[in-house]
Amino acid sequence: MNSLVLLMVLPLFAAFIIPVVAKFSSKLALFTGPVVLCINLLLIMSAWVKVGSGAHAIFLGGFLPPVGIVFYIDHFSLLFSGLIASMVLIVWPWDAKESRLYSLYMLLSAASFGLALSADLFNLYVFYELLAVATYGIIAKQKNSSATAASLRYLFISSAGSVMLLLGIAIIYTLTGTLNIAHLATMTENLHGFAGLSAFALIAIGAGVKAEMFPVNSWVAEVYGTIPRQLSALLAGLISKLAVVLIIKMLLMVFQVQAAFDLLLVVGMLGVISGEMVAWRAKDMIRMLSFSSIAHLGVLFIALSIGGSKGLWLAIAIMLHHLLVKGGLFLMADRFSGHFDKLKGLAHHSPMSAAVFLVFILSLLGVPPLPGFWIKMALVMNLAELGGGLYYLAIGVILLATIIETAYMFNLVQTMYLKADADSTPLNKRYSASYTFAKLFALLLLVSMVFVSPISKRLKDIANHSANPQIYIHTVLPARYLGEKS
Amino acid sequence: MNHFFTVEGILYFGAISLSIIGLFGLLVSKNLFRLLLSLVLFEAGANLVLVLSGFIRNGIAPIFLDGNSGAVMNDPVPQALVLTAIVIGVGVQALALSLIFRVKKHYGSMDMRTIRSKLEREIAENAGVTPPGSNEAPAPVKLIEGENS
Amino acid sequence: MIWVVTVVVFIMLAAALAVLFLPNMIAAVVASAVVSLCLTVIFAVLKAPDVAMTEAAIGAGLSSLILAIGLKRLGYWKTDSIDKVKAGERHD
Amino acid sequence: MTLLDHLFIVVFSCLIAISVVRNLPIVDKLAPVLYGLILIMLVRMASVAYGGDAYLSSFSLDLLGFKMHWQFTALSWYFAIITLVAALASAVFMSGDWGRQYREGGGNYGMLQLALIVNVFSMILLLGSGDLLSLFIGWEFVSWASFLMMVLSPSKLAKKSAVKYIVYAMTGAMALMVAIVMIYAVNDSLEFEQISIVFAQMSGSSQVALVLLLFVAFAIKMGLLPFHLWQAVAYAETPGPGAAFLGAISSRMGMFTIVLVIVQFIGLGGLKSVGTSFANMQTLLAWVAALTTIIPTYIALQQHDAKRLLAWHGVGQGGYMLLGIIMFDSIGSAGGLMHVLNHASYQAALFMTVVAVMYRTGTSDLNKLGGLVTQMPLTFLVMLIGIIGLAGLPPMNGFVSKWLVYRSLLVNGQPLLFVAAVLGTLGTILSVYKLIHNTFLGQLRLEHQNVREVPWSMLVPMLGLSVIVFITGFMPGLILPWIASVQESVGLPVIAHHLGGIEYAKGGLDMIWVSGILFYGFGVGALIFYFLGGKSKRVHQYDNYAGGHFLTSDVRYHYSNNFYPGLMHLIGTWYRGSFQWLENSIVSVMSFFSVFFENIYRAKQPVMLLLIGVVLALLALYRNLGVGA
Amino acid sequence: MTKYSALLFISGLVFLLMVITGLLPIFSDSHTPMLVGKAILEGAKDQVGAANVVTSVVLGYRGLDTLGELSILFAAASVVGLVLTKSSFNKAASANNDKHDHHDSGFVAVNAIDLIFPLLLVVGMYIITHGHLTPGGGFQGGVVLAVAFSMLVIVRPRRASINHGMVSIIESFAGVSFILIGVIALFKGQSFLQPLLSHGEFGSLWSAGTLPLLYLAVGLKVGAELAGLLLALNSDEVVD
Repeated sequence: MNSLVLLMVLPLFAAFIIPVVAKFSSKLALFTGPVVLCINLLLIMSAWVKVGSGAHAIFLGGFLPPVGIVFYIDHFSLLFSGLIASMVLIVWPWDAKESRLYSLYMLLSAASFGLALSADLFNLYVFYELLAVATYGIIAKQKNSSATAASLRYLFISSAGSVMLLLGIAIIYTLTGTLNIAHLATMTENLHGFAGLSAFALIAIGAGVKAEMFPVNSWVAEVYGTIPRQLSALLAGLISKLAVVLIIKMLLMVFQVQAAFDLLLVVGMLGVISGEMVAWRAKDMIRMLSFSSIAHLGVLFIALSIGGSKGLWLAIAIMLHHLLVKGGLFLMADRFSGHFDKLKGLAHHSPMSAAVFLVFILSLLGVPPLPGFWIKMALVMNLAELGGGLYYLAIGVILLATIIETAYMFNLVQTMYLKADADSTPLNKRYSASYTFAKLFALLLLVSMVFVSPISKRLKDIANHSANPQIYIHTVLPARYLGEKS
Repeated sequence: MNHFFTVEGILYFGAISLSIIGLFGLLVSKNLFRLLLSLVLFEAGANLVLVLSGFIRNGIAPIFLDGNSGAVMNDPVPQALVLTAIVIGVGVQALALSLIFRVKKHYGSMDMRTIRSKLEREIAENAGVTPPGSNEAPAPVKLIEGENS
Repeated sequence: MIWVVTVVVFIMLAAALAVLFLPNMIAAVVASAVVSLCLTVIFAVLKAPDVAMTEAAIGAGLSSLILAIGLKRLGYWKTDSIDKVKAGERHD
Repeated sequence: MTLLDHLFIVVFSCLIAISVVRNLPIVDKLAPVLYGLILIMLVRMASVAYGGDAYLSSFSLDLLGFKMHWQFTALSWYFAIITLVAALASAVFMSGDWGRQYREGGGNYGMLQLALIVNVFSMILLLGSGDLLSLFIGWEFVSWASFLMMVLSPSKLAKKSAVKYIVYAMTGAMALMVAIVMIYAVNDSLEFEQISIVFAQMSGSSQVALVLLLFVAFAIKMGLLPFHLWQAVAYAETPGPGAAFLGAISSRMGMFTIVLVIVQFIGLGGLKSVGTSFANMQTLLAWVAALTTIIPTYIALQQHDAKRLLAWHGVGQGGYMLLGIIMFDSIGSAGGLMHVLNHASYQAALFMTVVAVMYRTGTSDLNKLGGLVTQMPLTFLVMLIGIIGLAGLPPMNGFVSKWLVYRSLLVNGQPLLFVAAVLGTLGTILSVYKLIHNTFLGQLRLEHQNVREVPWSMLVPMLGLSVIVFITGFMPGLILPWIASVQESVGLPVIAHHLGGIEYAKGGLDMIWVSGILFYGFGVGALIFYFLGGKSKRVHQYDNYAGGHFLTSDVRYHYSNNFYPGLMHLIGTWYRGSFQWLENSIVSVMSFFSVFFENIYRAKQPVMLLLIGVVLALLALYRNLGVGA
Repeated sequence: MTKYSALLFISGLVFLLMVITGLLPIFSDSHTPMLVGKAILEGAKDQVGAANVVTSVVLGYRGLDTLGELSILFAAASVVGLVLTKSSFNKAASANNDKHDHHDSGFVAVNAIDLIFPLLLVVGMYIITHGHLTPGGGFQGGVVLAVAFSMLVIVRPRRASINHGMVSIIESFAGVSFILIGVIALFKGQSFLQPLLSHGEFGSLWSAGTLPLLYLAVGLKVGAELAGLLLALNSDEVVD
C-alpha cells in the first residue's frame, strides 16, 4: 500500500528526467508521460480493489502522524486520482515540440495527485502552488501572446489568493499547533470560533481562485478565451475541482458548522446567478462555456453547503457530471469556436456533432432522464429537506438559473439547426482527437443515465465513508491522539 | 492592551501592516513591475505571520547544541514551512518576471489597464465578436424574440 | 530588545511604503531589499536562524538580483525620476 | 403484469419501431396501424372509464431514494383516448400524399413521425404518472417532445418561437419543481396524497405560494393568460398534422394536471381557504380563465393567417375548460372536461382543413384565399362542421360543453363571468366566420383555378373527426359516462346523464331533441322553399356584381384585408402589446443585471474582488459569531 | 476612486485581521499549543538524528513539502525557459550566441567576481553540507552556488562558461537522486522518504543518515534551477 505514493512520485520523477531524455530522443520524452500515467491508472485500479470499503493512510517518511505528512487513501481520493490520470492523458500535448512542456504536464499531474491524496494542510498548499505554477506555465506557453498576458493576470490574482490561503493556514496553526487534517478534526472546538472560521474563509476564498468561486473568478473568461480548448477542458473540468477538493477536505473534516456552510452557500448562489447572467449575453461559444462553468461551480458550492455525506455525494456527482459535460463541451468547442452566427447550419454539416452537443446541453439543463436531472433533483430535494431561508433561496436560484440557461443554450441550438447560408461553413471542420473524446464523454453520459441507480449508490457509499471524520481520524491518527482534546 | 506592546505584538502589527501594504500596492498600482514588488511584500508579510505562529517568549533556536539541552525551543515546524514558502515565492516571482518580459514585448506597455483592455479586445477578435462593453456592441441578445401579438 | 524590534519594524514598513511610492524603480527595488533585510533581522530576533539565512540569501540576495535583471530588461535601469520618463511608460 | 404495463410496453415498442423505420416508406402504413394498436390497448382498459378501478403498474422504480410508480385512472384514460384518436387521425393524415409533398419540400418526414410517437409516448407517461416525481418527469418529457415537434419546421420564425416555447416550458417546469419541493420538504414523500395533507398543514403564505406555483406551471403549458404569448405562434409554425395534434391535445396536458393536482388534491375548500373572503384563489383562477377566453379570442380575430387564427382560438378555448372545472359543481366540471374532447376533435379537424388548403394552394394566408368551396367541397364541409363546433352552436359538440359551462356559471351566481364567457363566444363566432369566408367563400382566385379536392388519405381523418364532432354533439351521452367516472375519481360531484344529454334539477339538456328540432326547422324551411317555387339559379362565382358595378375576374368583390375594421379600432387599444410589454420588460431587467455582473467580471483589478470577497466574508462571520472568548 | 474604495476595504481588512490576531492564543495565554512542534522536538534526536531540528523537519518530517518545493522551482525554471527561449531542444547550448553586442562589465566587477567565485563556491558547499548541524542548508547554499555561477556569466556574457545542457543534467540528476533516495526506502518495505542509514554520531558531519545526501541533492537542484533561471532571465531571446 505504501507504494501508492508512487502515484505522485512517478510523475515528478518523469518530470525531472524528461529534459534529459529529450536530449537523446524526443520521441521517448513524448511518450514518457503517457506511459507514467498509464502505470498510475493501473496502480489506482489495483489500489481501488485493495482499499475496498476501508481507508488507508500512508505515513510519509515513516513518521507517525501528526508529526509527519500523511497521504489518506480511500475511494474518494482514488476516484479523483483516476480522473486526473485519464484527463491528463486525454489532453496530452501530442503535437507540442517542447520537452519542458511535457515536464510541466507531468508536474501538473503530480500536483493534482498530491492534492487528491494529501491529508496535511501545508502539504496541500505546496501542491496547490505547484499546480498553479504548472498551470501558469502551460497557459503562458501557448502560441499567442495574449495567453501570456492572461496568464500573468491570472498569476497575480492566484498568488494573492495563495497568500490568503497561507494566512489561513498560519491562523489555523497558531490556534491548534498542528497541520494534520485528522488531528485538526479532533480539536474542532478550537477552530469554531471567529478566528478559526476566518481561517476557513481565507482558505476557501484563496483556493476559490482556482475553483472559479464567485468574486475571484474574473480570470476565467480571459484564460479560457486565449488557450486551446483541450486545455480549457482540463482547467474547467479538473483543475477547478481539485481546488474544490482542498476546500472539501477542510470543510468536511474540520469546519462542519453552519457559518461555513452559509459562506459557501452565498458565494455559490452569487456564482450561479452571475455566471448564468453573463453567459446569457455571451456571443461566442467559449465565453458562454466559461461563464456557464462558473455557474456550475457555484452549484457545486451550494451542494457542499448541505454538509456531511449528503453534501459530499452530491458534490461528487456534480463534479463528475460537470467534468463530463463541460469537459466534453470544451472539447467539442475545438471545432465550433467563433461567433454564434458562424455556427448556422452546423447541424446539416455534421448532424452527429450537433446531436452530441445536444446531449451535453440537455444533461446540463437537467432534462430527464439524463443524469443531470437526477443530480439537480437530488440537490434540490436535499436543500428542501434542510429548510431555512437561505436554502430555499438557493433552490430558487438554481431553478432560475436553469431557465436562463435554457434560454441561451437553446438560442445556440436553434442557430445550429438553422439552414446554413451559402457561404457559411462552420470553422475547424477538420477531424480532431478531442472531438472523439467528446463523443466518448457523451457516451459515458448516456451509459451513466442507464446506471443512475447503482452509480448513485456507489457514490453515496464513497461519500458516507469519506465524509465521516471519525473514520478519517481513526485511520490516520495513532491511538494515543484519539482521546486527546487539544 | 497589555499584550500589545510586546515583541510579538509589535511583530504581528508589522506583519499585518506589511501584508496590507503589499495588498494595497496590488490594488492601486498600474505598473506591472510594481505589482510584482507589491506581491513580494504581500507574501513576506504572510511569511512573517507564519513564523510568528511558532514563536515562544524566551525560546531558543531549534538547534541542539551542547549547551542548550534544558531550554525551551521555538517551534521548528513554522520555520520549515516558511523556508518552503520563501522558496516558492521566489520561484513565482521569477516566473512572473519572465511573463512580464513577454507581455511588455508584445503590448509595448507596462500598464495593467492598457494590457487588460488590449487583451479583452484580442480575445473578442479571436472569438469573432465585439468586445464586451464596447460602444459599438449591438443590443443584447433578446431572451425571446417575440413577435407582435 | 523591544525597542530594537520596534525600530526595525518601522524601518521595514517605511521601506515597504517606499516600494510602492518611490517613482524610481531602482529605488523601489532597493527598498524591497531593505524590507528583506529588516525581515532577516526580525527572523533572527525570533530565533529562527534558518529562516533568517534563507531570507537573507533569497529575499535580499537572489530576489533582488532577479528584480535587478528585470529592471535592466524592462528599461528601468536609469536614475531619472518619473518626470523624465516618457508618457506611456509611467511607473505608477 | 397489469394492463397498464402492457400499455407502456406497447407504446414503448411502437416508439422503438417507428424510430427504426422512420425513414423507410413503410412507416406510412405502419404508423396508423401502431396507433390503432395502442388505441385497442386503451379500449381494453375501458372499464376504468365506466366506473372501474384504476390500473396500477406492477413495477415501480426506486432511484436515489425516490420511489416512482404509475397508475391509470378514469382521468388518465379520458385524456389518453383523446390523445390517441388525435394521433391516429394525424398519422393517417400525414401518411400518403401530404407526407410525399412534405418530403419533396425538404421536410424531414421521418423526424415528424418520430416526433409524433415521442409526443404520444411522453403524454401516456405523464397521464400514467402515479406520484409527483413521475408527474414531473412526464411533464418534462411532454415539454421536450412538443419542442421536438415545433422545431422541425425549417423556418427561422418557427425555431425562434420554439425556443421561446421551451423557455416558457422550462419556467413552468421549474415552478412545478419548486412546488414539488415545497411538498416534499414537509413529509419527505412524493405521493399525490401528500399534496392535500401538506396543504392542510401549511401556513397561509405557503399555501398561496404553492397554489400560485402549481398554477403557473400548469397555466404555462395550457397557455392561460399571462403566459399565453408562446403558444399560438409555436403551434401555428409546426408542420401541418403536427400542428393539428399539438393544437388538439398537447396543451391540454396542463388541464390534466390542473384536474389531477389542483382539483383533486387541493380542491374547492383548499382554494377558497387561500386569500381573503372577497378574492380567494377560486375567484382568481376563474377570472384568469374568463380573461383567457376573451383576450386570445380577440387576438385571433386580428390574425390573417389561418393556422395562427386557429392556434389563438386554441388558447382561448382553454379558458372555457378552466372556467368550467373551477366551478367545482357537476355540470360546470363536466362542461370543462368535455370541452377538452370536443375542442380536440374540432380543433384537429379545423387544423387539418387548413393544412389541406395549404396542401393544394400553398398558403394559409387568409388574404390570398377565397372561393375554394367549389373546388374542395368536402374540406369545406369539414370546416363548416368544425367552426360550428368551435363557435359553440348546436348541433355540434362544442355547444354541449359550452352550454354546460354557461349553465354552471349562471347557477353559481357568476353573471360577470357569464358575460365574459359570452363575449368570448361572440369573438369566436366573428373570427370563425372570417376564417371560412376568406377561405372558401367569395371569389376563387385565378391561381387557384386548377385546385382539386385533397386525396382520400387526408379526407378520411378529417371526415372521421367531423363525424365525431357531430355524433358527440348529437348524442353526448356517449361520452358523458366517461366524464362521470372522471368526476367520481377526482372527487367532484357526478353529473347525471343519459344518451341525449344531462339531467339537471334546474333544467337539463337533451341534444337529440335540440338537434331534432333544429333539423326539423331546416326541413320545414327547405320544404317551404321548394313549395314556394324553389327558384334558384346557379351562377358562376364571377358572375356577380357589387354596388351596381360588374366586376371582372381580377377584381375581388369580397374583402379579406382588414376584416372587421370598426371592431378592431374599437378594441385594439385594449390589449395591444400589453403582455408583450411585460415579457420585454423582464428581458430588460435581465439585461440590466447581466451587464452589471459582466462589469464585475471585467474588473480592472481582480485582486480588488479578492479583497472585497475576503472582507465581506470575514465581516459576515464577525457579525454571525462575534468575538466570544 | 479605486484608491478610496481600496482604502476602505483595506481598513476593513486591517480591523478584521487585528481582531483575529487578538484572538490568537499568544495574546490570551502564554503561547501556541505547538502540539506537533513539541512532538518533533522530543523525537527529532532519535528519529532523524540531525542537530538542526529545522533540517529534520524540512527533510525528514516534511520531506514531501521539500520535494514539492523543488518541483515548483523546477516548474518555474522550466516556464521561464519556455517563455523566454525559442525551443529547449536545440537552443539549449546556444543561449549565449546573441545577436546583441554584449559588453563585459567593468574591470572591477569582472575581477571581483573572479576573485570571490571560488570563495562563494566553498561557502555554498559548506552551507549545504552542514545543513543538518547548523542553520542553513540546501536552499541557502544552493542560492549561493547559483549566484556564484550566474554572476560569472552575467559579468562576462561573451565568454560564459556555463553550459545549459550541463545545468539541466545537473538539475535532473539532483531531482532524480532525491526521489531515488526516497524510493529506496520504499523498496525496503518502508515508507517513501524514510530516513535510511545509521544516524551516526549526533552532531557530527556524518550523522543523520541520508539527510546530508538529500540536502546535497537539494542544494545542487536549487543551485542548478536558480542558475538556469537567472541565465534565462538574463538572456535576450524573448520571442513571440
